[in-house]
Amino acid sequence: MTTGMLPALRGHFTSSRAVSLLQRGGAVVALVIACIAGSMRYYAFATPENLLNVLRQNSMLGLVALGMTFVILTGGIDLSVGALLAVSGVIAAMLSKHGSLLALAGGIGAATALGVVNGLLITRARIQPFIVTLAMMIAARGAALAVTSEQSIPASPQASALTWLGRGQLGPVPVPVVLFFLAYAVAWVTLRYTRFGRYVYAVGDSEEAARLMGLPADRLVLATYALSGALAGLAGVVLAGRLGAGQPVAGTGWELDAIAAVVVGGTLLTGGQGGAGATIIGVLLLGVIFNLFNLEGTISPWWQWVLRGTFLMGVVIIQGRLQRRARSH
Amino acid sequence: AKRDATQFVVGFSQMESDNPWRLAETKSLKDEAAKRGIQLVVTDAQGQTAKQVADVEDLIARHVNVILLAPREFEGLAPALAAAKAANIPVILVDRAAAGTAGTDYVTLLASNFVEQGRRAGEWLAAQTNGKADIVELSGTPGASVAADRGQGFRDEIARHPDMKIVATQTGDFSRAKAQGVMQNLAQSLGRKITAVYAHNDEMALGAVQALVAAGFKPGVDVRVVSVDGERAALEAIDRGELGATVESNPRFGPLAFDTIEKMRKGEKLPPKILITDRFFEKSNAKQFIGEAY
Amino acid sequence: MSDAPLLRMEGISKAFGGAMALDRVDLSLQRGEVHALVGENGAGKSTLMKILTGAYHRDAGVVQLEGSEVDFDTPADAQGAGVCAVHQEIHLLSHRTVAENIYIGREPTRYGFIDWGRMNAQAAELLRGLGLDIDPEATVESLNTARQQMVAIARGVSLGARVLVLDEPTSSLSPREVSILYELVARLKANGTAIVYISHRFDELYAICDRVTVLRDGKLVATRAMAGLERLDLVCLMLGKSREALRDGVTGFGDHRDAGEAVADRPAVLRTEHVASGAKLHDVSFEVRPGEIVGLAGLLGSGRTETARAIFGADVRNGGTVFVHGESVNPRTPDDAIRMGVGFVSEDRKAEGIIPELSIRENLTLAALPTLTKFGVVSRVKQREIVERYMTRLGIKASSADQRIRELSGGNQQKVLLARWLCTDPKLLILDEPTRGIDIGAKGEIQRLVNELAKLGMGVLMISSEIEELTEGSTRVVVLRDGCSVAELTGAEISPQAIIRAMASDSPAASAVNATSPVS
Amino acid sequence: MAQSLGLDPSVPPARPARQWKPRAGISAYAALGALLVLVIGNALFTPNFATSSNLWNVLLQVSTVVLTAVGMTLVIATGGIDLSVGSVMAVAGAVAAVLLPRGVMVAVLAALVVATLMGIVNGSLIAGMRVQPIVVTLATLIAGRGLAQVISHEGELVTISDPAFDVLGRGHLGPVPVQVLIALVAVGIAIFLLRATPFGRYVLASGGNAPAARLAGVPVRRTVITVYAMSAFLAGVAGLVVASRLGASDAAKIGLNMELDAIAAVVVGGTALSGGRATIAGSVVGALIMQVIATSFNMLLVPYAWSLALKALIILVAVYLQRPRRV
Ligand SMILES: Nc1ncnc2c1ncn2[C@@H]1O[C@H](COP(=O)(O)OP(=O)(O)OP(=O)(O)O)[C@@H](O)[C@H]1O
Ligand SMILES: Nc1ncnc2c1ncn2[C@@H]1O[C@H](COP(=O)(O)OP(=O)(O)OP(=O)(O)O)[C@@H](O)[C@H]1O
Ligand SMILES: [Mg+2]
Ligand SMILES: [Mg+2]
Repeated sequence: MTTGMLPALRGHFTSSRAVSLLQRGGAVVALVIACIAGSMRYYAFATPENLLNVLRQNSMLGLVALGMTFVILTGGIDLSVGALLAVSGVIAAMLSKHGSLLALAGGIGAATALGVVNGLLITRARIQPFIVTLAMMIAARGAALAVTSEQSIPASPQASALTWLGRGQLGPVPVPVVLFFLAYAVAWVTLRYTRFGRYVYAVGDSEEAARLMGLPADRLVLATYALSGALAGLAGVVLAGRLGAGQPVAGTGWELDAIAAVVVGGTLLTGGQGGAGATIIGVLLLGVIFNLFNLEGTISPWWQWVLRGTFLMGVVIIQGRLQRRARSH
Repeated sequence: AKRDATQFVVGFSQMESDNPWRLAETKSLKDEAAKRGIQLVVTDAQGQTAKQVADVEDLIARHVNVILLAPREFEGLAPALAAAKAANIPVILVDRAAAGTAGTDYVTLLASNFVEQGRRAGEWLAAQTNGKADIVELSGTPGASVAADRGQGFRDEIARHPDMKIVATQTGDFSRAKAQGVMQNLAQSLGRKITAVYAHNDEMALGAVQALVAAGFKPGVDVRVVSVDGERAALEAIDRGELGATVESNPRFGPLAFDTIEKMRKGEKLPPKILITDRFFEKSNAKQFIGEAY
Repeated sequence: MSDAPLLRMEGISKAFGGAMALDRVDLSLQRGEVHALVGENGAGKSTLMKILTGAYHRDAGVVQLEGSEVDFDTPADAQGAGVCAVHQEIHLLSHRTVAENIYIGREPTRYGFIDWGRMNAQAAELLRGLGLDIDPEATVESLNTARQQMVAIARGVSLGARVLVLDEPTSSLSPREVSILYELVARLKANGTAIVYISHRFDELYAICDRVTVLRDGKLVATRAMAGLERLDLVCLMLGKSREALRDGVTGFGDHRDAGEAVADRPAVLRTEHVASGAKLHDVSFEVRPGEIVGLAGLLGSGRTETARAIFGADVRNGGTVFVHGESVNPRTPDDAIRMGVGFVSEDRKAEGIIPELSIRENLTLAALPTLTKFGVVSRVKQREIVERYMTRLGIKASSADQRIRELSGGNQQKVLLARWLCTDPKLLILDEPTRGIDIGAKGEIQRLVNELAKLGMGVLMISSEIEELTEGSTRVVVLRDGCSVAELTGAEISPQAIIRAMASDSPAASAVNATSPVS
Repeated sequence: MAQSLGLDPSVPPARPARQWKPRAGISAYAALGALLVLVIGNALFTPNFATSSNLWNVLLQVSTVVLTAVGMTLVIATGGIDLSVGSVMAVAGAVAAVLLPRGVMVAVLAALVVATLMGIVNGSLIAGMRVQPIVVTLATLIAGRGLAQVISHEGELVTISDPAFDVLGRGHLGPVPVQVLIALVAVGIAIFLLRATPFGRYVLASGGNAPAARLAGVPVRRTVITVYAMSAFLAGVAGLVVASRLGASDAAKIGLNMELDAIAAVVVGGTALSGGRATIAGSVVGALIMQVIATSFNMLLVPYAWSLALKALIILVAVYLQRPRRV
């Protein structure tokens, strides 16, 4: 029989906090190494200017990846985020001549609504998330191209709030960066300290168990897809504000970048483990890598692809190891 | 690491690198930079405006001396231009325009005239078919401005010939494989009705030619194919008689770009727009240029 | 106790696909009553309870709670009305902590935010109150099955239910934990909670239940008071047979102990020497001879399953040697063991036994495929022949060999898994809890079958938590304690008392075992 | 042998089996039905659709999707997914184009070996390192596309002109295009493997319940690695076919987004992403559905943007019709 001490110790070592710290460990270590290497090799890397650049450039993907994190925590996946981002940006740009408010509400609202459609198809029609969001990705991209006749739509200069969202500064910090950190802070608190957050983990852990424990699993899943749509929509309007235009082809491939960021951060695609803190690390890590590629400036684009793929694989393998070691303690 | 302040560095923000034309453009710039002993730093935006803006910001952070920018599209690069301006780094636009004014937002534009390319293709086709043709248009990637411009110029031209009709427009994504499939399907549905094909680039034209041959057409005899770019495979196809003609879209911006940089450094006044010359290749001259084509 | 029932279910019917899982079943519960629900595997017990708690929707029938009709759409609705269940398959969130699992859905909050400190404290108090030594901040996945089961029960209790369903709560509990459960049930009963208690273990039913409802093939057979109902009568009701038709003896083994002498001189089919594996298995040595059934006894967590897995190569061994027919076995993969004629039926049918989407035929022949293959092609004819033979021989109840195995009841699934190894013609069969969660009818059949196999010269290593099974079935019993083999009982030495003494000596649980063991 | 175990005759005989209705219903035939509806609809409303030359046209174009979808079906049956097929196609095309000067055999063999190796890498990381399939193959998708361009002389479009190699993508055997034959052979072999060999059962068992399969002696690891290797091999063949058809290595474009087409074909054909089940014939039907849609949209001159929306709708409807029913 186990003595009283043993289970307590075992509990200590495998408690979710220790595991997730180690999971994140892989990405954090990689991030630190990348930053040190970067500042040693490139004079421009460790300047406030460059670091703010990295943050600003990745803030929109960061928002998308945050929505993806919620979805993945429930054990789902959202391939439509890139297309929803484009829909949002295009609508915002088209509505911008009627003022910022309408532009923002229209853009984010449309993306959220499409997120809800994803959620309904998944929970009501019982179609697998991969398929639903794949179809939504195709359809929403088509819609964005159709309403714009395949052209970019310039945002009206009247929509000052839209432009401010994309290009404004709060003190020295760009507005998108502020939004980015704010969103992650709220998400972190939500995931850790609110019922909604805990239920997201519960559903991802075992939907069946969550249901039998009396949690409204379907509504939660629906909410995460809506949230993912809303955050993609927010990223879309920020991007439209930043570029001064709504592009029907914006965000192409971002779904994979977002998934990569989430996974590199240490959130498991099987659901129930990970979180906002992990994703922010993942986003920054991938962002820094791109930044280093650019600062180097002489790596051919295809070698960049090879390096990115290998790097992604490497981080994930290391993480898997750490995680298993954490478990077997 | 410390910055070597004496080194003159040029940054080049390429918008994508997935087709021979873009590769030739990058290569031309690299070769010219090497020839002149100037360091060239290249970034690749992978076809995304957002990434291109980020790339320019990174080049600024790296404190390059001049930025050559091959814009992903007209709209959307304003923040990049503004940031460069704020950092006092001159920007020269390469091959396409971007929203802004020469002299204030950027130094000058070294332009390809995509609309003109489309127009010249239309002109040749009109001459070949005596102003009477049923045309299949294979358009470029949806949402790409080159596609829009080349389509526009072509339409403007054939509008002057009442008997020239576009019977189908489908996208071939600037890709040989995609265009080949699309052309196969159109050959099925429209059959012998097709007498001409206009493709927005050579790659699609080459795919279309293969599809047409497979469907029993004789390109050059019963169907005329014209496209834009002037890549080597296209010139060879013209020489074989499969492809009718191609309007050059000269990717060799290297000499022009670095000449312009030199002039700028010397403080010479630059015009707002410098056009690169595009040649026209058809059966009569294709062979002689194959050697130097990309 | 007032006469108006607390809960009444009437005329409940439910069909899955074309099959009637429940056909007009009635059930009523009084306040403070422990009501047993029994029946063979697949009789519909779990289904009836899932309908009660809103997890399934009934096709027909009425549910009344305190006289007014209720219709629970979801488990949440049922919980709101005070109807809660601890389901047969443990449904917990494995990556979350014990405290969260207990309080999810009603976490203590402060200003709308979850108050972790308070939640953990409350959980700790609850668990202590129940006599459980479990860290509320440990993740559920770090607990063994028994502890997980207790967490599920603790959650059910803490919900303060008026009606609590316990669906086979003891199937993986140790005697000590069973005694904790008994205390709990008594306490709840005193508070007026009505409890539905589902179990295949008769001793438990007689120990704590007031009334019993018997289901057979989805139909209500009878509801009786436990007191005065003879065991044999209850079995008769369950199986739908007359008293005379039932043979004597608790298990289907008859008495296998006698076989011991006959096989004593045969060379061992399995010999283990100082086997160690993982963190829990240190030193296990014993042998199995052809024709023997060797029982492996031990408390929960003593390392029986680990022993089996280590022998089979399912877990990596980190010490000791295993010989099959005198040849040593690769300690890393099951391949060697299988090739040398060893079969292993795991204790967890669902997770490690069946391939749910595949048919009975494919499940049954999975391990024997190499022998059914000629020129790289699986012989359909041979396959069909074997499947038919074993389905009739083992009495596997199914509409056809092409039915998906997940649609079968537990007992029938277990028979298919046994058949999976039998058709590889094994020399040694390792059975880990071969009759867990299996109804008394099927249990007897499986036990008879194992006996038969041993008589035909197969060596059998049988892990069981049921003392009767070990005492009646084994030619020898090897007892494990804390990962070491500590005793070996042969022939007449085998008795429940002896086994329990060897299992538990100088362990703190020993007294508890003696106090609550169903056989003492 | 087992029959020597004269099992106790006193074991009570089996009770009469419970009645189970066949569970096929409409779902099993939904994909086929959808295909028929599409074909008949097009035959009626799309000019020149119902001609024999167009039949060959559709089959010709669908064959590369079929090749990748067959591999994808096996991968999905083990509970995995292979996002890398498109990049593997590009790598195979690039290797072949670069090596063609050394002879067709060398080029084709090298291309297929490299492709298969990529699959083995995928499989080993998935089965050995236990990294999630979607992540591993996403990484290969990214790295593979870069690799393809590096191989084809740093991103150049290497032109292919070799009559023997041309046969792959442009040859005919009687009226039948060679690439259609190749796809048919692949389909035949895959169906045979799934139906008739232990390997097929191992695939389904590994996807249905890996721990149980392992304990039953199924070589789960080897099966998973083999399946990814097969998927990559078939993608490699598809890459060669496309390269031959195009007459160029086109590393940036060959196989672009093929993974999504293949997955859509598999899912529309009725194989669930959850693993443990597979229908090759279904995947072929799924691929045909997607191809008929694409072809008819071209023939009807449907604008690109709208064709996307319609395509999405058809995928959803097809999958909805075959969704698992719940209790
Ligand atoms: N979700 C389901 N889908 C199809 N059939 C089911 C489902 N759940 C239960 N059944 C069938 O309904 C019948 C009743 O099953 P149930 O689980 O209620 O039996 P049980 O009495 O609890 O058996 P056990 O003692 O093995 O737990 C069985 O034939 C079972 O196979
Ligand atoms: N720390 C743990 N984490 C997860 N699972 C555990 C842990 N400890 C034990 N288990 C599982 O609980 C079960 C019981 O443990 P073990 O095998 O040691 O006991 P046993 O003697 O076989 O008892 P029984 O067969 O009655 O469960 C096993 O399936 C084991 O894998
Ligand atoms: Mg049950
Ligand atoms: Mg055990």
